[in-house]
This record gives sequence, structure tokens and C-alpha cells, in this order.
Amino acid sequence: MTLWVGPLLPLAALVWPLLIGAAAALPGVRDRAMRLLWLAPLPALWLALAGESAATLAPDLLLGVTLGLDPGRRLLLGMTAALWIVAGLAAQPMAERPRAAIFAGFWCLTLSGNLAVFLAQDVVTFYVAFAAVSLAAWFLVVHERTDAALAAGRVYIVVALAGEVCLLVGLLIGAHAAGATAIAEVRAALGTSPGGPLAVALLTIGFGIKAGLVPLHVWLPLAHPAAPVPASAVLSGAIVKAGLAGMLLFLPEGAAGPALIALGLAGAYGAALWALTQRNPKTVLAYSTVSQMGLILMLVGAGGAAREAAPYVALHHGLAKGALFLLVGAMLAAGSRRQRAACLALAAVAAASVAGAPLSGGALAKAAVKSELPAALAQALSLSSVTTTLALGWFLHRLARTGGAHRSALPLALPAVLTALAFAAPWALWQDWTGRAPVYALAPDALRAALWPVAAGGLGALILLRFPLPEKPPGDLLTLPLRWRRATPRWPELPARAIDAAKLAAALRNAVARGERALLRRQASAALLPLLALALFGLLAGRF
Amino acid sequence: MTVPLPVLLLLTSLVPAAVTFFLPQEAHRLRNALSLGGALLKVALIVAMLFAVAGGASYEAGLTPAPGLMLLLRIDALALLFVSLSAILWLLTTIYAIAYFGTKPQLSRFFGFFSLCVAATTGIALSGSLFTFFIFFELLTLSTWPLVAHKQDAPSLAAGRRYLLYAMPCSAALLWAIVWLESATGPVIFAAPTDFGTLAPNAQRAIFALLIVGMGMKAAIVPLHGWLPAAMAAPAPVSALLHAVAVVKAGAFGVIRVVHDVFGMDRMSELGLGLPLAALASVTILWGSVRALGQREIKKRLAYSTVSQVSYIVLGISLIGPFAVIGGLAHLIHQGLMKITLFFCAGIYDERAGVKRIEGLDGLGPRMPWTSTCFSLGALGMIGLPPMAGFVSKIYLGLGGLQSGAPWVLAVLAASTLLNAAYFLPLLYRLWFREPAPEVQGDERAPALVAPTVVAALGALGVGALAAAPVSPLAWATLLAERAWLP
Amino acid sequence: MNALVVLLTLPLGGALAAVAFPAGVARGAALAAAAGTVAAALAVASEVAAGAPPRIALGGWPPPLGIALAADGLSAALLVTTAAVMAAVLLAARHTMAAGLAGPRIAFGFWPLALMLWAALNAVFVSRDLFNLYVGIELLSLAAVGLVAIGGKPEALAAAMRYMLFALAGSLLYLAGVALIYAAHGALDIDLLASRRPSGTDALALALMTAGLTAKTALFPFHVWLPPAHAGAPAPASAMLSALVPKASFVILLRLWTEALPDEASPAALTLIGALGVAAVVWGSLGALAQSRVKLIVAYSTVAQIGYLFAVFPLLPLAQAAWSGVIFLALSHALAKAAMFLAVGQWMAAAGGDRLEELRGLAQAMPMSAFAFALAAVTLAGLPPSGGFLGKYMVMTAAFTAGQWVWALPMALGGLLAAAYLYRPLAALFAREGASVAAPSRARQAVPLALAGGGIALGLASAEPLALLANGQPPIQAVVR
Amino acid sequence: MTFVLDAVLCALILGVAAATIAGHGVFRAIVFFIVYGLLVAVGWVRLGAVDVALAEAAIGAGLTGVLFLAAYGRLGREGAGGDAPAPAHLPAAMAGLGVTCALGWAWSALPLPDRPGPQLAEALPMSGVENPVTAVLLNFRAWDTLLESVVLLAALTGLWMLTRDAAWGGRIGLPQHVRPDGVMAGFGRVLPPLGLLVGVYLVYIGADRPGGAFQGGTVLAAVGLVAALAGAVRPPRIGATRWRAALVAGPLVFLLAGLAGAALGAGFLTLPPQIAGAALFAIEVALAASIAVTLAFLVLGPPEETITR
Amino acid sequence: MTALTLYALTGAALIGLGLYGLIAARHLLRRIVAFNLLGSGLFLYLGAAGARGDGPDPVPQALIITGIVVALSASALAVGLLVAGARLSGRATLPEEAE
Repeated sequence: MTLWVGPLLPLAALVWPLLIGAAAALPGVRDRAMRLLWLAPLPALWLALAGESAATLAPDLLLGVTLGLDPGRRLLLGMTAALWIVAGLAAQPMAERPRAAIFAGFWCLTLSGNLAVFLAQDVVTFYVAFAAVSLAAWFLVVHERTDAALAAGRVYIVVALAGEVCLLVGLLIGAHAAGATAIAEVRAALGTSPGGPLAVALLTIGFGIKAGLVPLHVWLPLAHPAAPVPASAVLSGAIVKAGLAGMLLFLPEGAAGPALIALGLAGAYGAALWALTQRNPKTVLAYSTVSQMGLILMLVGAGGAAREAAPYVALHHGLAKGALFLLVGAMLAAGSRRQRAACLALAAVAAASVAGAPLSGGALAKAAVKSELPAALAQALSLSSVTTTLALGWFLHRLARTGGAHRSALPLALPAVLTALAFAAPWALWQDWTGRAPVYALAPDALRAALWPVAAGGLGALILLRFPLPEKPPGDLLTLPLRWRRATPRWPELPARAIDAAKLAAALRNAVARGERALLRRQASAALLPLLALALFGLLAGRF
Repeated sequence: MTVPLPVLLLLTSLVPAAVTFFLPQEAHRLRNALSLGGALLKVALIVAMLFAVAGGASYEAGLTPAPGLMLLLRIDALALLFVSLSAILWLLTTIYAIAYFGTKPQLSRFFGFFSLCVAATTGIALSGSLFTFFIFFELLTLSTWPLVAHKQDAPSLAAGRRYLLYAMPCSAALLWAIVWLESATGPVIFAAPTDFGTLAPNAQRAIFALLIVGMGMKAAIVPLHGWLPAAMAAPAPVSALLHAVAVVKAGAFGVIRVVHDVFGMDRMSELGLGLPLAALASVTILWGSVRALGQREIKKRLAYSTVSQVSYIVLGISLIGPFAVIGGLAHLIHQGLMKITLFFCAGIYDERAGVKRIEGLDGLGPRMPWTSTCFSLGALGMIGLPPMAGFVSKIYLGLGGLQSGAPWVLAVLAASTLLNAAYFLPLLYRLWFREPAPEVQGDERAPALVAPTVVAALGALGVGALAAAPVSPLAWATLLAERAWLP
Repeated sequence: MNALVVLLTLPLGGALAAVAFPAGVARGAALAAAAGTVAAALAVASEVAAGAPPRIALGGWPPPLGIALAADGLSAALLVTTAAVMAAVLLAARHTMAAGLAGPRIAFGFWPLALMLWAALNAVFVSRDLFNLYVGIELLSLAAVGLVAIGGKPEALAAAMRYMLFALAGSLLYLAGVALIYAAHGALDIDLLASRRPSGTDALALALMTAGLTAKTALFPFHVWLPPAHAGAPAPASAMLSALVPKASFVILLRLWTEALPDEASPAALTLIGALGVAAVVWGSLGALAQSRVKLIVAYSTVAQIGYLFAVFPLLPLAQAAWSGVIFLALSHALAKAAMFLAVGQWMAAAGGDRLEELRGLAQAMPMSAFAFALAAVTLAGLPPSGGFLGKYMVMTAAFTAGQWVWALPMALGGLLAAAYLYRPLAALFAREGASVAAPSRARQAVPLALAGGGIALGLASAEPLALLANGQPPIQAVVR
Repeated sequence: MTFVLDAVLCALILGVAAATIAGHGVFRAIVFFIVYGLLVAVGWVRLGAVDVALAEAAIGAGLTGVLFLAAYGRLGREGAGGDAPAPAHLPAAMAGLGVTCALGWAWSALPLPDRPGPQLAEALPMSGVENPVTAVLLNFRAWDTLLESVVLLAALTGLWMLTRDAAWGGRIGLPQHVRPDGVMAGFGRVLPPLGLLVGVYLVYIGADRPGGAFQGGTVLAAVGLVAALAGAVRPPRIGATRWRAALVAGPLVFLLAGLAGAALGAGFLTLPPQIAGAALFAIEVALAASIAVTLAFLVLGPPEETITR
Repeated sequence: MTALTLYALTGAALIGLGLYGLIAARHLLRRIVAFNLLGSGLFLYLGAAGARGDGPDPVPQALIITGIVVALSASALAVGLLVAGARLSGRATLPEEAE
């Protein structure tokens, strides 16, 4: 399949959502803006499908914008575009709700940024894109304006800004070291330059925040559930991938590897387990995202082919997680028992895929990387499926208890499409990405290896249903300092008023009056006159 | 008769100033026509000159009233950078001010001094020698006072007093430095390298310090910044003038002249002057931001923000490296556009909704969408978020810091960004997310107030988004830096 | 007819006419004489500028027998400034010193005294004879005392008395010096003295003359008579007293130290004078800061500004620019101070007093005279682009060139202090509240504005006056150590 | 012998002067001062300066003395006639002593200069007068003298400004109530004609011998004063045009003569030798008249009688 | 010591005395008297100086006569001020020296 691409297509893929977003501000369009959202990612999808040959140079924009694609990011771009299309469709019912236009506008801005992260070829564009996705997404988080959403929004914005700053500094160091702004050169320079380690650390933090790297993930379990369902879907499915993309782009091979492995694994297990203490299904999903992203980041840390394959894993996770979030929305809308059952069933399929059940996209994804990993990590990867299954089992349990019956029209088609994609896409891309025949994934060994953790996890989940863990507030590490300090610092004013002006003036008046009186009293001033003459005479005559 | 271009440029605001003083209060139309006409003419002249100067041309006009005193006006690329900013913003501010004041009293005085201020700023921009610079610098000091105290109520007068309290000693320091310097070197001409002759290095350092004190007061460098937040008592157009068109900019421009043209980069490094100045600028950046956090009045918060932001310029200049200088110079323009947007908005909030304190902003966003959007854009730009202008400056300053071997600058920038966010985002939050207070009414039925604001906001957006375009401020700054560094 | 002669005789003639004729005619004659004198001053200045400075040996008797009169750049500058100030003062007085408003006594006395004062000033500025200068400043002092007393209030009389005593003591000390000079050299002509055979007594003569003249110029600590005297007189009189009268004795001093006896100067003596000047700057400024009446503020400001003139003395033998600088300071002070007093006079007439709180908000009603005060303040504070600034700048440059930067300090400090003490009246004027008062016409308000504008113009168009001053500028003479 | 005389005179002068300064009572000080003036006049004669001696006697001692006495009288009327004792003033004493010593030292250090003697001798014949002092006063240094005559006028104008507004337009000086048959009245009838004669004579001979406008004018003023004090004449009203004309006549004639010189091309205050004598005489007469009137008015003081309008 | 010296020194002493009186006295009339004393002492000094050499010099004499007249003028004005002041305040001293 060859699709037409032109030199402007990458730019158009970014500008088009912006235009739609801007249109949302127009009075005539405002009410219908939500209905247009699904159109926004279409050029990007086209681009992803068309191939990697497209590139745009726009030297006048910003500090000179260059856009292009590489295989990994093409994959992510496609996934992102697809997810956003589906989520956009899922958002259509929100058109009736208040502030729809604002939501639509920032949706498009976030989308544009999200896409641009995968297209940017230079540091500045990348940063701009990252900032756009990062900050515009805040509006998606707080859209509901509930207390929880606003509180989550606060945490989100603080952490996001901190991340932006880290990124900026890291990118600047990189650009300086490279003497150029092209990402490839920057990555190369980071590996060799003296400032490299610092920059790598900063970048890891900056991207790690977005990608939910433990312990920088704290915002994620708060923010993702707070957003409206379609927004949660893209947040958890697509936007977190921006962080991943950043790491893949900028971290030199092997840089920060041990840290990423350690933190990634900590996240993979810890978040999954912590998910068990949550009641809100969206929160459980959010922790699952942290967990899954932990695994993917672990891959990045591991380096080599595993790292190369990370986008492949991410592709699956994005689609599946998007489906799961949409399903939560569907469940909330489900009216009848049958609808609820359908929802749950679909959710179970998607969850199984995430957990890596045999034949699922998730299993393929794991299979694709397992052989590339050192044995210990491979084991850890397998083992993580247990916890994932546990968490997702718990999710299903919580989902089943989520009730709503607000609307009859059930957008079940959309999560279904995503689930299907999550299953199909890894299969479709398998050969391209692993270089192995599809049969490899069907081998009994592979199936067995995929099955046992899921089974174990499922068993555990059943036990868990019986003996649930005590509920904990979301945000784990953040629960301690969550209290937003509204301390208005009091700074000492400059001592303009420290001295009483009136008193000073009075003192001055007194001093002057005293002085003048002294000069007048007994004609001291007049007496000084001949004395001055004599003094001058002395000085003049002495020629001093 | 041919009037030299620099003089003509000066006259475009001097003549309106002189005539306006003598207009009766009721002559609204004539007064407005004068101000606008002068502003438009000036912009036109500048546009005409931009291309010629980009090609390397320069215009000069001068006279020598006394031996050793040289009044020299010269239009070079740096001068044009500043004068374009002030001219364009003057035009916007004039439109805004006409609408803002309507038929309030004492307008002839206001617009007279306003034009005089701009004339002084033009003079500062075009000054070709240190002495000329000082003359116009002081003219600016003086013509600003009546504007700061324009309302003539107690806070305004106190603000005016504080302004003079800072301005006078600092101009004395400046004068002292100039006299000291010129008595050793002869007239200091910006276009020619200064021959420091026998002046001892420590004397040179002292002169530099005094010059910076003199300029730094206007540029609101800590600890000489106290007047600026106090001056927020003045009406919004004056704030725009102080923060964007003229005053603080003149100070920053003065620092540029001192570093660039009086001392020169080589001597700066030789004497080790860059680092202390950069440190001072950094302290200012942080302190201004920290203080802004604590302010509950919008304009006061904006004022402390200016304290912080203007030192970006100083920081860039003091780092003595191409990128940093580009960043600093570009920020001269960028900060002007962003800050004028913010103050215009603050003025509209005050005028149309009676809101002065940040608590009052609650829920105003939807009611005053244009204003609030502009305000938001300006605020985001101040934080340095792309694609606003502030972002471009920050990139260049950061790179400049690295290039000049001062990586700690990145830390300063990072901290400042966070602080900026900390004091701006709550405002945006209030604007857009809070429920409006019932007693606050606001509307935007004042197109002449909103239009300049929108233009300024678009400008701030445009110079960032199109920073790499061949006619952007950044391009101009790059041109300057190239001329300075490339043989 | 020689312009110089007209310059000297016309005000005298006017004064005589003003004494002889009844009030209405007297005023007309006085104003006519004033107009002619202004023209003559300009003519003399143009002659000087053209490089043909007029010089007369009176009666055709060359010194030492006769008296020589000569105008050089210094004279010309002062003559023109005086003419400007006097013209403005008399214009202002045309209204306020008329019989209807001020009573027949003042309407009679003001005009002859003002014209005699002017004649004395002109005579002092061009005379080259030390004794003639004595007579000139006596005429000046008596006319000035008369003007101080013209108000008739007890404070004014006490002030006039105090002034009188200082003037008398000062005159006699000066005369003692003149006597010694004549006794030692048999000559009184400045140019002859410049080429005299030095005598040991010259130091004493110079010391006595200097002390006497500092009393007349009101240098600290001999300033005590000045503030009440200048504040007690009616505004036009104050304008003349503060702006012009001290300049006469100062010019004599300047001529003594730079033209007649420059070889006598010793660094320590110059330093002593300079130190008194600095003290005057500080004390006068503090005094002005402490006052709550505008006229007293302005009068104390004169004390401070006179301090400037003396603080330059240590630099006179060291740097050429000091001389021109100090004259610029004197000229711009004359213009600015006259403008201030005239403006204050209008406010007092409108508001009934000159306490700061009485002046609040007057700028609304009288924007032009308020603006005039502000412009004059710019000049006095030495801010660009005024003539005061240029003078200060030249003096500071001279200080640095001479390697004596200490003497630049009072210039810088004094400007700050001036800004501080002038701020208070300005702030009061520009306050928002304010009763409605009967404001004088715009034409009358324009008079102080024109003067204050002159102070600014002196800086803006400084090339001409500087070129003028260069005529006959004494060469600097290194102090013999 | 003469030296002893001089020494005694000097001692007397100093003694009287000391008494003037240090003695008790204002009245006594004034009397001592008059005595002092007379003694100094004698001293001037000893120094060969008869012109000065005349001036000192007439003006320094005489008129000034009258002025002080009149003032004393008026102060008494205002209740301010009593002395205000002053304690010793050390700085003043040091200053006085210092200046005396310095001048004493200067005397010993004074060189004998080349005087304008030769030029003066050369110029005297062309000056129009024979008395060299008059020549200096009215010709060589005429500008001084012209200004000086204006100084008198300035003093008088200033003095008149001290009039209370209520008294403006009234007769000059204190209202006099003299008994027509008293001593004063007698004086007033006898002295004036005599004094008039002396005064006119002094003016007249001033051209050649000691005397002149000032001395003569002073005597004439004294005549007027005595006449006024004696009630023989009533002082004029302050606005009287004729008297005002008399006040300005001297300076005016002087000024016009000077301007005439300038107009004739000779130069300001230049009198061609042919007419110098006549011109100087005219000046001297006019000046004497003006000086007489002015001095008399100065001594009489401002009008003090309240006018009821 | 010659007679001239005697007169000159007398003049100098008179100047000192006059100065003292001018400064130290409180009663203003006494001050004015002292001023006259000071003046005439000065004239004496100048006259003595002018009488040195061959024959009296007329120039100082002329100067002295002028000086005497000026002194009288000044005295008259001062006395007038004194009287007018006393009329208003009942004092013959300056306000700052009133008891």
C-alpha cells in the first residue's frame, strides 16, 4: 500500500488538529466541536501508514522546525493516531456537556503535541511538542472540575512543569554538547560529552515523569482517573508514550540503564500490587499503566534489541489500555445486565491481552522482547505477568461493581475496535519487528511461557476477591505531602517605612533650627567673618 | 531643508509632546491625532530604515556644544532593535491609552509627558555617545515621574516619590561614572572602541559598577528594584510604558551599551566583569520571582515579574557569548511584547471589571474571553512555554550559559521557570476555573482597549512561533551578535 | 552711542525718573528703561561674541588714574542673564507692584530700587576697578536692603537689619582689602594688578576682600541673614535678591582669584573656601529640607546653590572647565531661582500663604507656573538637559581631570539633596485635592515659565554661551606650592 | 614735638573710641562718637587731608551724630532707648585684635608704590579744576561719584520704604512742636543764613581748594535740618514733586553731562578740557543741591505722622 | 616711628575696636556707631598710607570722601531700619538677641 505523501504532510498532520481546535473557538462551530475530534488525527494516521519517507522542513517556524519519522516512532505515531481517533469518537457524547468547546480545543492541542513528539527531528520542536502535550493535557485532567479533578490537576501541573524544566535543561545541555539541534546528533553527543551524565539524568527524570517511571509516577494514578473517560484513554494509552519516545530518542544506548531497569521493575511490580488497594477501576487501570510502563522502561534500560522493540510493546499496551479505559466509560453508561456483561467480557479480553495471555497481542509483545533480554530480566518479565493479571483481575472485579445506567446507547463498538487492534496489530507487525515467523509465537513453549503467569495471576485474583486488601488512597508516595500549602510567604519590606518619616523630619527641623540659632546667637556667624579673613590670610601668606 | 533621519525619528515624538502640552483638555481629537500620527510616522520611518540598516547602513547626526561634549545620534542595528520595540509598543499603548482615559482630566499633561517619555526613549536608543545617552536617560527619568504620579492620589504620589528616591542617587552614580570615565578617555563613542588609556583596572571596575548601578536602577536590578512594584499605582498605560515601552527597557538597553560598546567583550573578560554581573542578574531573576509569589495585587505581581524578566536581558548580555547575547537581545523585544500584553490586560480587568487583586480574577475568563486569552498567552510566555516568545529567549540564554562556561545559568533558568509558573498559573486557574464572584461584573465592550491587547499578544506569540523567520527579533539579535563576533 | 554706556546709564536714568515722577509715569519709565537695557545687554553680548569686547577708559583717563570698564565673556553672560531675569521680574511686578494692589508706598519704591539694583549689577559686571566695585556693591546692597524691607512686616525688618549688618561688615572688610591693595600698588585696576610687583600684603588684602565678599554672597556660615531676608521680601524682590544679588559679589571674587591676584592663591586657602562651599551645599540643603514654607525652601536652596559656586574654587587653578562650569552654574541658578520665586509669588497671591499645605493641588489651577517650578527644579537639581547640569558636568569633569575627584562629590551630592528638598513643594503642588483659587492669567504664568525654560535652554543650546564665555577667559595658573 | 602732639591726638582718638564701644549708655556712646569724629577730623588735618577733614567733621561727626541723636530720641519714644548691655565677646575680641595686628603688620610690609602721581600731575590741568581731590572725585573717578550719588538716593528710597503705609504721603520726619520763643527757634532763625553762606562757599571753592559738593552739600543739609528742627521751615511731604526733582537733579546733571560727552564723541563721562571747568561747576552745584536735600531727608527719616485720608 | 605710622596703627586699632563693637554689641544703635568707627579707622589707615612718599596722594582722599558718604547712607538706612523695627517690636536689638 502506498499512500501519497508530500513534503508538507508531517506539518499538516500537526497543523490540522490545531485548526480543528481553533475552530472550536468559533461561535458557529463551538457546539459541534466535539463531533469533529475524530477527524483531527486522520492526517497523522495517513502519515503513519504511508511510511517513513515524509519529512518537512519549516525553517521559519520557531527556531527552525524539522519533522520526520523513523520506524519506532512511526509505530507509535500510528498507534497514537488510531487511539485518538477512537477516543475522539468516544468523546462525542460529551458534546452536550458544558465546556465542550474548551475540551475540544485542548484535546486538539494535546493531540497535536502528542503527534509532534513522534515527528520532531530537532530538539526545539521536540521540546515544544512535549510541552504542548504535557501542559495541554492538564485541561483534559481537570475538565470535570470536581474537587478530585482539580486536586489531581494541581499535582499534575506541578510535576509536569518540573518535568518540563528538567527536560529543557537536559536538552539544552545536549544541544550545546552537540553544537546542533538535530536529535540524532544530540543523542550521540550526550554519550560522549562531559555534561552528558547530568543531561541524561535530567532527561530521564523529565521523560520518566511523563512515562510514569517510579517514583515519578505519583501524578499518574491521580490524573488519569480524574479525566473524562476518553481523555483517560489517551492519557494512559498515548500520552505516556511521549515519555517513552523521548527516552528512546535521547538516551544514548546503555545510558541510565541500571537505573531504568531497577526503577522499571520496581514500578512493574509495585504499581501492580498497589493497584490492589484501589477501589476505583480507573485508578486500578492507572496503576496498571504505571506497571506496564515500568516494564517498557525496563526494556529501554536493558538496551540493545529489547530497546529497539520497546515501541512494539508500547503499541500493544496503548491500544489495550485505551480499550480498557473506554470500557470503564461504557460500563458507567451500561443500562442493562446484558450490556454490563458484554462490557465485562470485552474488558476481560483486553485485560488478558495486557496480561499477556497466550495468543494475545500482549503475549506477542512479550515474546518479541523476551529473547532479547538477559535471563534474569526475561524471568522478571514473565513473572510480571502474574502481578499484571492480579491487578487486572482486581480491575475486572471493581469494574463489575461499577454501576451507572445513565444512557442506553452503549459505545461498545469503540473499545471493541481497540481491543481488536490490540490483538491484531502485534500480529500484523510481528514479522517486521522481530524478523521471525509468526509461528514462533505459536510455538508451545511460547504459549506455555505465556500461560502460566496468567493462570497464576488469575488464581491469585480469585483469592484476592475473597480477601481484598485494605483500601489505600491513590497517589501512594504522594499521600503524605498532598496537602497543598497555601502559605503566602511574607517577605520583609524594604526599610522605606522602617524609619518614621515624620519623626525624621522633626529631628531634621530641630537640628537645622538649632544650628541656625547657634550661628546667630551672639553673632557667632559674624564673628567668624574676620576670623575667616585671618585664616585665609594665614593660608595665603603661608602659601600652604 | 533635510532633517537627518535620527533627528526626524526623535521629532516624531518630540513634536507631539511639545504641542500636546499646550492643548486644552477638550481638544481630544487633535491630541489623539497628534499622538497617533507621531506614532504611526515613527513606525513607518523605522520600517523604512530596517532594511537599509540590515544591509549595514547607519545614519548619524551630531553636534558638539562644547569641547569634550558630544551629542551624537546614530542609528545602528542595536539602536534600531530597541527603537522598533518602543515605537511599535508606543503605537499600541497610545491607542490603548486613548481608550483607557476617555475624557478623564489632565490628558494634555499625560499625553505630553507620554510622548516626551517616548522621545527620551528614542533618544536613548539612538544615542551614539555615552554623554548623549545620559542626557536622554535623565530626560526619561524626569518625564516619567509625572506619569507615575499621574493620578495624584496618595499612593501615586508615594510611588512617584519612591521612583525619584531610587532614580536620583542612581543617576548621580551614573553621572559620576561617566565623568570619571570621560575625563580619562575623552568622549565615549559607542561606535568606536573606548581607549581606557592609563585608567587602572580597579578604576575601570569601579566605573563599570557605577554605570551598572545607574542603568540597573531603571532595569530594576536587585536591590535597586523597589520603585517598580510601587509604581504599579500608576494607570495601566503608564505601567505598559514603564515595563515594556520605555523605562526598564532603557535600563536594560543601557546595560547592553555599557557591556557591548563602552567596555566591549574583550575588556569585560579581561577585567572579570561578566560573572559578577551575571550573578547579580541571576539573583534578581530569582528574587523577583520569589517576591512575585507573595503579591496579591495583579499589577504588583506583574511588576515583580518584570523585575525578574528584565534581568534575563542583563544575564544574556553579561554572559559574553554569542548565544547568550542573542538571547538577551531578543528578550528585550520578547519581554516587552509579553509584559505589555499582561499590563494591558490588567488594565482592562481594572477598568471593565474593577478587579485589582488576584482574588477578583475568579471566573473572569469566560466573561472576558479575549482579554483573558491574551493574559493567558502572556503568562505562558513569561513562564517560557513554547511557542511563546519567552521560550525562545530561554533556549538561547540556556545555550549561551553553556557556551560561555556558566552551566549554573541553567539552574537559574530552571528555578525561574518554576517560580514563574508558580505565580502565573494560579492566576490562569482563577480566570478559567474558579466560579466568578457574584458582585464582579465584567465585559469587554471596549474594542480600543482589547484590540491593542490582542495585537500585542499575537505579537508575543508570533515572534516566538516565527522566531527563525528572517525578520524576527531573534534574527535581528543574531545579526547583531554576528556583527559583534564575526570579524 | 556705545551699548555699554547705555547699559550702565539707562537703568540709572530710569531709576531717577522713577524717583522723580508720580507712580504711573514712573512705572512706564522704568519699563521703558528696562526694555532699552535688555537691548543694550544683548548688544554688548553680541559685541563680545563678535570678538570686539567693548572697553572704556572713563573720562578718557586710563588706569591707574581713571576707571576702566570692560565687558568680557563673563560680563556678557551675566549681563544677558541679568537682563532676562530683570525683564521677567519687572513684567511680573507690573501687575503685583502696582499701586492698586501693593499700595502707593511700594508702588513708589519698588521701581527705583529695582532699577538701581540693576544698574549696580551692570556696573559690577563690567567694572575693572576694585574701588568702583566697592561702590557698586554698596549700591547693590542698599537697594537690596530696601527691597527686603519693602514688605514692612516685623520679620522682614529684622531680616533687613541682619542683612544690613552683614553687608556693612562685608563691605568694610572688602574695603580694607582694597585699601591695602592701593596702599601697596597705587593701582586699583584689575588688569594692572595682574601685572603688579607682588607685595607681602597682598595675601592679607585678598583674605580681607574674600572674607568680606563671602559675607555678601552669603556663603556658609555667613548665610544666616539670607533665608529670612529672601523669604520676607515680596516675590519679585525675592527673585532679584536670590537670583542676582549674590552673583555680583561672587563675580568680584572670581575676578580677584582668577584675574587680579591669581598668583596669590594657595591650595590650602582654596581648599578652605571649597570646604565652606561644601558645607553650604549640605547645610543649605538640610535647611531647605527642614522648612515647611516654600519661600524658605527656595531661599535655603539659594544657600546651597551658592555653596556650589564656592566648592569649585579649589579647581579653578587646575582645570579650564571649572571656570566655565561654575559660571554655568551661576547663570542657570539665576534663571531658575527667579522663576521659582516668581511662581511662588503667584501661588501666594492665589492661596494666601506659602505653607506647603496651603499649596496643595495648586497645579490644577496654575499648571504653567507649577510647570515652571518643576523645570526650575530640574535646573537646580542639575539634571539634564538643563544648564545646571552642564555646569555640574563641566565641574565634575574638571575635578577628575585635575585629579581632585573629591570636589566632584558636592556636585553629585548636592544634586540629590536638591531633588530631595524640591520634591516636597512639587508633590504638594501636584496633589490631587485643592481648593479652587483665582489663578493669574496664562500670560502672567508664562513669565516664570519663560525663565525656567531659559534655564533648560541654557543646557540645550550651550554652544553659544560657552563660546561667549571663552572671550577673555583667564588662563589657568598652576598654584605655586 | 609734633610727634608728641600726634601721639596725644591718637591716644585721645583711641580713648574716645574705646569709650564709645565699651562705655555704658547709648546716649553716651553717641556723644563720644561725635567727639571722636571731631578728633579724627583734626587728625585728617594733621595728615594734610583737609578735604577729608571737612568731610569727616561735617558728615562723619556732624551729620552722622545728628542722625544718631535723632534716632536715639525716636528709640526713646518707642521705649527702646535703654542700653542692651552685652557681655564680653571673646571671639569678637580675638577677631578685632587679629585684624588690628594683621593690619599693623601689613603697615610694616607695605611697599611704597608708583602712584598715579605723574599721570595725575599731567592730567590735573586738563581736569577743569585745581583741587586734585575734586579732580579725582568729579573727573578722574567721576563714575564712582556718580554711583555714590545714586547710593544716597538708594538709601533714601530704602529709608522711605520703612514708612508705615498709614503715614505714606505725610511730611518727612517727626512732627515738630517747637516753642516759637525757645532756644531752638532762635537757632533756627540765626544759623541757617550763616550756614547757607558757608555751604555755598564750600561748594564754590571746591574746584580749587579744599571743599566741594559733598562738604558743602552737607553743610547745606545741616542748615535745612536746623531750620526744620527749629520749626522755621516745615519739611516737605514725601510725594512733593519739587523736592523729588531736587533729589535727582545732581545725579541727573552728572549723568547727562557724562552722556553728553559720549554723544559728542569724546566718550562717556569725558569732559573736553575747554568746557571741563564749567561743566564740573554745574555738576558740583547740582550735586551739592541734591546731596543737601538727600542728606537732610536721610537724617529726618521717614514720615511718622499718621495721615487720615 | 613716624607720625604716619602712628595714625596707621591708630587706624588699625580703630578697625579692631569697631569690629569688636559691631559683633559684640547688642544694641543696634551701638552697632551702627561701631560700624562708623570701623569705617573711619579704615579711612585713617588708608589716608596714612596715602600720605607716605612725596606729598599727600589725592586719590585716597577722594576714595575716603566717597567712603564717608557711602557710610553715611548706609548708617541712615540702618538707623531707619532700627527705628522702624523698634516701633514694631519695642526693641532695639535683633530678635535673636532679645533678652
